[in-house]
Amino acid sequence: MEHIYFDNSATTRVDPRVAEAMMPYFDKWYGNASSLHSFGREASEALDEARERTANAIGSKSQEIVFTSGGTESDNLAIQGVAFANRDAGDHIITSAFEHHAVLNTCRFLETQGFRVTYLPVTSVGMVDPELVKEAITKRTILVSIMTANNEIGTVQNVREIGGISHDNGLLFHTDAVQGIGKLPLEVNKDNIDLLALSAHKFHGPKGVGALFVRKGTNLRPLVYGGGQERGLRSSTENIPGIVGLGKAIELSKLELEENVARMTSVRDRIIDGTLVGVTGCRLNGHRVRRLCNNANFRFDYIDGEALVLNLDVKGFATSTGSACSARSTEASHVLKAIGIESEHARGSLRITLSKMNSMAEAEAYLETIKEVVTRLRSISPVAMLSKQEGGA
Amino acid sequence: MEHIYFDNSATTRVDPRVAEAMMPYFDKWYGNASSLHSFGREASEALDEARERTANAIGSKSQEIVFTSGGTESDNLAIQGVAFANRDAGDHIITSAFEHHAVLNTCRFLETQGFRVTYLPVTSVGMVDPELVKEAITKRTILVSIMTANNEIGTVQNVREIGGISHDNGLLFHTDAVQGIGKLPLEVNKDNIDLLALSAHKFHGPKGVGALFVRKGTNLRPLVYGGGQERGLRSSTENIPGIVGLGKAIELSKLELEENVARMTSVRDRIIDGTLVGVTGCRLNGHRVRRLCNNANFRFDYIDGEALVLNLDVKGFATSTGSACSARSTEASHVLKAIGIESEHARGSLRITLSKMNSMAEAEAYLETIKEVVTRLRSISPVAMLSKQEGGA
Amino acid sequence: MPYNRKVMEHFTQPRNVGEMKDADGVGKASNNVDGDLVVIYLKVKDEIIQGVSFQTFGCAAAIASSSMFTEMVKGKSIEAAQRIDKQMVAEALEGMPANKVECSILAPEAFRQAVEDYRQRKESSLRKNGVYLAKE
Amino acid sequence: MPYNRKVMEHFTQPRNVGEMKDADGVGKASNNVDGDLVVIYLKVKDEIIQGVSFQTFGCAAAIASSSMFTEMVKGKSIEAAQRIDKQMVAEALEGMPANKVECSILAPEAFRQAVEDYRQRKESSLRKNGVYLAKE
Ligand SMILES: Cc1ncc(COP(=O)(O)O)c(C=O)c1O
Ligand SMILES: Cc1ncc(COP(=O)(O)O)c(C=O)c1O
Repeated sequence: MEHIYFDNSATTRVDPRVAEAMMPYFDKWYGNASSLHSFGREASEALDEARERTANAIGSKSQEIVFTSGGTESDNLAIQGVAFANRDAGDHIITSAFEHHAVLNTCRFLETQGFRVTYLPVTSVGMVDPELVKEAITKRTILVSIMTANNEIGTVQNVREIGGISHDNGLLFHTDAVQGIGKLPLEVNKDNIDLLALSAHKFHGPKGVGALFVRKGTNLRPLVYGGGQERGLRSSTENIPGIVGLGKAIELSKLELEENVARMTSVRDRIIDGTLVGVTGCRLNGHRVRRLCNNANFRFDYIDGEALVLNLDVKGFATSTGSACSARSTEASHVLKAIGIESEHARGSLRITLSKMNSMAEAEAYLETIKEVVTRLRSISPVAMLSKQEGGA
Repeated sequence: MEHIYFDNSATTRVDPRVAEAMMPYFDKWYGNASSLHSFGREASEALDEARERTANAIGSKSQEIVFTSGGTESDNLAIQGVAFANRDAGDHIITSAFEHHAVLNTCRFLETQGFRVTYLPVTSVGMVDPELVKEAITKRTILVSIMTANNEIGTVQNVREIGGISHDNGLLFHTDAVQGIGKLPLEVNKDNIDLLALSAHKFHGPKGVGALFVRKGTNLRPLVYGGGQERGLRSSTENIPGIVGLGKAIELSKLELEENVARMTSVRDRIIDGTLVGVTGCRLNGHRVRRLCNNANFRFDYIDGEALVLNLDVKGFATSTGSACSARSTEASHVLKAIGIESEHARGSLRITLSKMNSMAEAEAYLETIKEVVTRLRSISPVAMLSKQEGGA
Repeated sequence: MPYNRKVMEHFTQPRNVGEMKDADGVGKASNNVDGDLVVIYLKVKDEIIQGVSFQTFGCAAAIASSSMFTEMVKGKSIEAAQRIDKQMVAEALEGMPANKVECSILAPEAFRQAVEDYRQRKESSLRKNGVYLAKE
Repeated sequence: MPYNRKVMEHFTQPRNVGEMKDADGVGKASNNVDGDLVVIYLKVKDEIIQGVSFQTFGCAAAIASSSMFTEMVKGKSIEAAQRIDKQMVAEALEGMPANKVECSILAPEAFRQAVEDYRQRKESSLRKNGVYLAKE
């Protein structure tokens, strides 16, 4: 049986055109970009081209792109980088309660280093209120970091407005756009962004490579020290095949944005509407409209998310419950907690995340299967007893 | 004309068997190792297998391997990691003056953070005297970091002895083994190593992936925070294709160590002896015996390294002058300075670094060419005037 | 957290699932943090477990171990069945991921409650029928 | 630091290389930090550069720009030749990597020294031959 892959916010399949672009850099043009000879020149030209493609995709200058090992490193470089380089200017950071762990845990670490962090609450559909950002600003604030779109429930924030508020107050604005690339039109200048993190494997590029846009003039302390690559911000022999893959993937994602978004949106809407209508005891998590074109996130009463995902997997559908990164623990995800969903409901969450490679036929196949699987799991579950408990609570 | 690649300490060609092992993880088994479904399981099994292969190659346990983005990150994680996690215990680090910048610049950064660092001198052939390590130890010392083999002049250190001294004094011992893998038989237990950094692209694996061996019980502070991958030491979606490539490459490098070393040694010796005999005004940098099997490093009077490398490149040979990472500046490399070679002599340095893929025929072709190229460049150079200056100095 | 074939089999085709209307004893055990709930229904005759069924709200491990547990107690004496713990269930399932062994704890616990319930019902029915047991 | 085709051509096939035994003026310029050395030899007649050659110890950029510089001064008057600076050499080479423009500085400098040398020799030979120039 062919597996249907519905877990594209965890990671995506590398686009064959991207893989093809990368291949020659493994065993033909395998030079080190710092080398003087022709292998080195091939590498450094490829690096320049990828940097240009990346810059073009987000409307920045080439020199403002720093290649990293992924979204986590980009977020850390932005946040730790700003914090440690601007300690004289202040020690307060504003973020939200439902950022990715790459942001949240970095902020928690900074708290151990004497920084103060405000974790703004989000609404029940997962929106950060720009007014709250404004109110949280103090004289000691140096950075605002709000994600472009949430990886779990797909809510899309008012990035431009929050960036504007930050700039009006002379603050740097960072956004974790890892889930936004290829799904939203992002322009760092129009959108008032100073630091933007992205990760290639989330848009059909390879794993282990990402980028950070760093607006010219922004002072960062590096995370690692070494040979001085990437203008000293990120030393290490450049991962040329990976960077070429990122460049190719982000170029494609920009070129094909409109058609991909339209396609994903229609498949997503079929999945959302079909599930809500077809399955009882099921609700949508997150915002119905301000939502990534590829995200559907449900909660099903009286069944467990892991059981749901495993059963769907047996039936040929790859999905997730909560954020992929937290799959190792059985706790309800911090994102669902942040939007006020507790206990049993958080337990029965299912995330379906699409890519340009998914089809309407796959949505139909899923709609058949989800009914069957939910029915089966509820037949095992003490539904009557749980609904009684609930009524009593 | 086929190019002959003699710059394998900068980076290597990916072994076709390694590339083949990686390929399916780009567009077939492309799951996130944290995911519950079958794509995730394929990924996490691949991760486990690569970890085992890496552990086997250096004689450690699987759980002691942390995958990173390369040698630079591994060195930084080891050194920053130990320093910041053990600040209570002390604030003094011992290293050598001719470490790679990934170690040196990390130590310099730590000096700005209130740590003290002793940079031990090396002998004129590039050896660190273990006695000096012993003498440098103070009550505040927490870490000794000495590279396994130098990337520029190829000297191989007494790692086991220096590790033993560190352990006798209750200190952690880190070694940058980036140039050692595939060329030296390393065993972390026998060799008294607590932290060992390696980088896949130096042994026919892919760029952008490395590993750090962390002896069980060693306390490190992470560089990046996020989803908690790699036991919390290195958060980020695992670079499965890259890690699979590292695992395959290190397994091959271990399996084929003896034959590869024998082959490289004989080609290297032909290159060293042939150059020293065939070209006047030429000396060998580094130790003639305690030397990586793949390294030859010369200095030629009255000519410039960049000119030499570019001219050899035109003739079809990819080589380097100084360490690849410092090619952007025209200054004499810190390694050559550390072994006491100054000014014009450092300028005329040429590094030839082999891999298992080089042949004796390539060495012979090089020996023809080097004579021709040196003669040509000297015919441009004001040799007589330079030799007069020198005589006078 | 990859489950082995046996666990997956008991998860996808659990044995002895469902409510038992005419049970002699019913017990439940829950894990308040995660919200897990296991209900065990028993039919007992002469201290021998003649019938058993379960309902489980929980992860795949909780469902599979409930299924396996019911298979293990069927036909055993109450006394023997009470000795079956999470470790034995995990072993019968040929192993469980380390962080999932805890999920097997609820079925034995619910079973003990069901036995308790059975004993209470028996006592009260004996009482109702005028039979008094000597209590020391 | 990729050099363009023109720079590489002047590096691999430099024009006007070598010592000139019968030069009218010889000048050298060196960069003490890196050890670079450029020597320029001149043949001059009626203030016009009839012949020029160079020797360079330096990187490819230094060699290529020495070669280009000698091509540029050949046939020019001393006065005109002295106006040629590193920027003009870099332009004639159709561009140089930013961090390499400095490497073109030595040839014009050595040229100035060679002109100086030429003038001194001329003066002393005039003196030797009993011809005195009025000095103001
Ligand atoms: C919103 C968000 N930020 C950051 C990351 C981290 O990216 P990576 O795993 O590539 O380091 C992810 C994905 O894991 C994400 O979804
Ligand atoms: C000895 C040594 N250490 C560390 C490194 C850094 O490795 P990477 O460039 O893969 O980060 C290198 C190579 O550049 C090296 O030769």
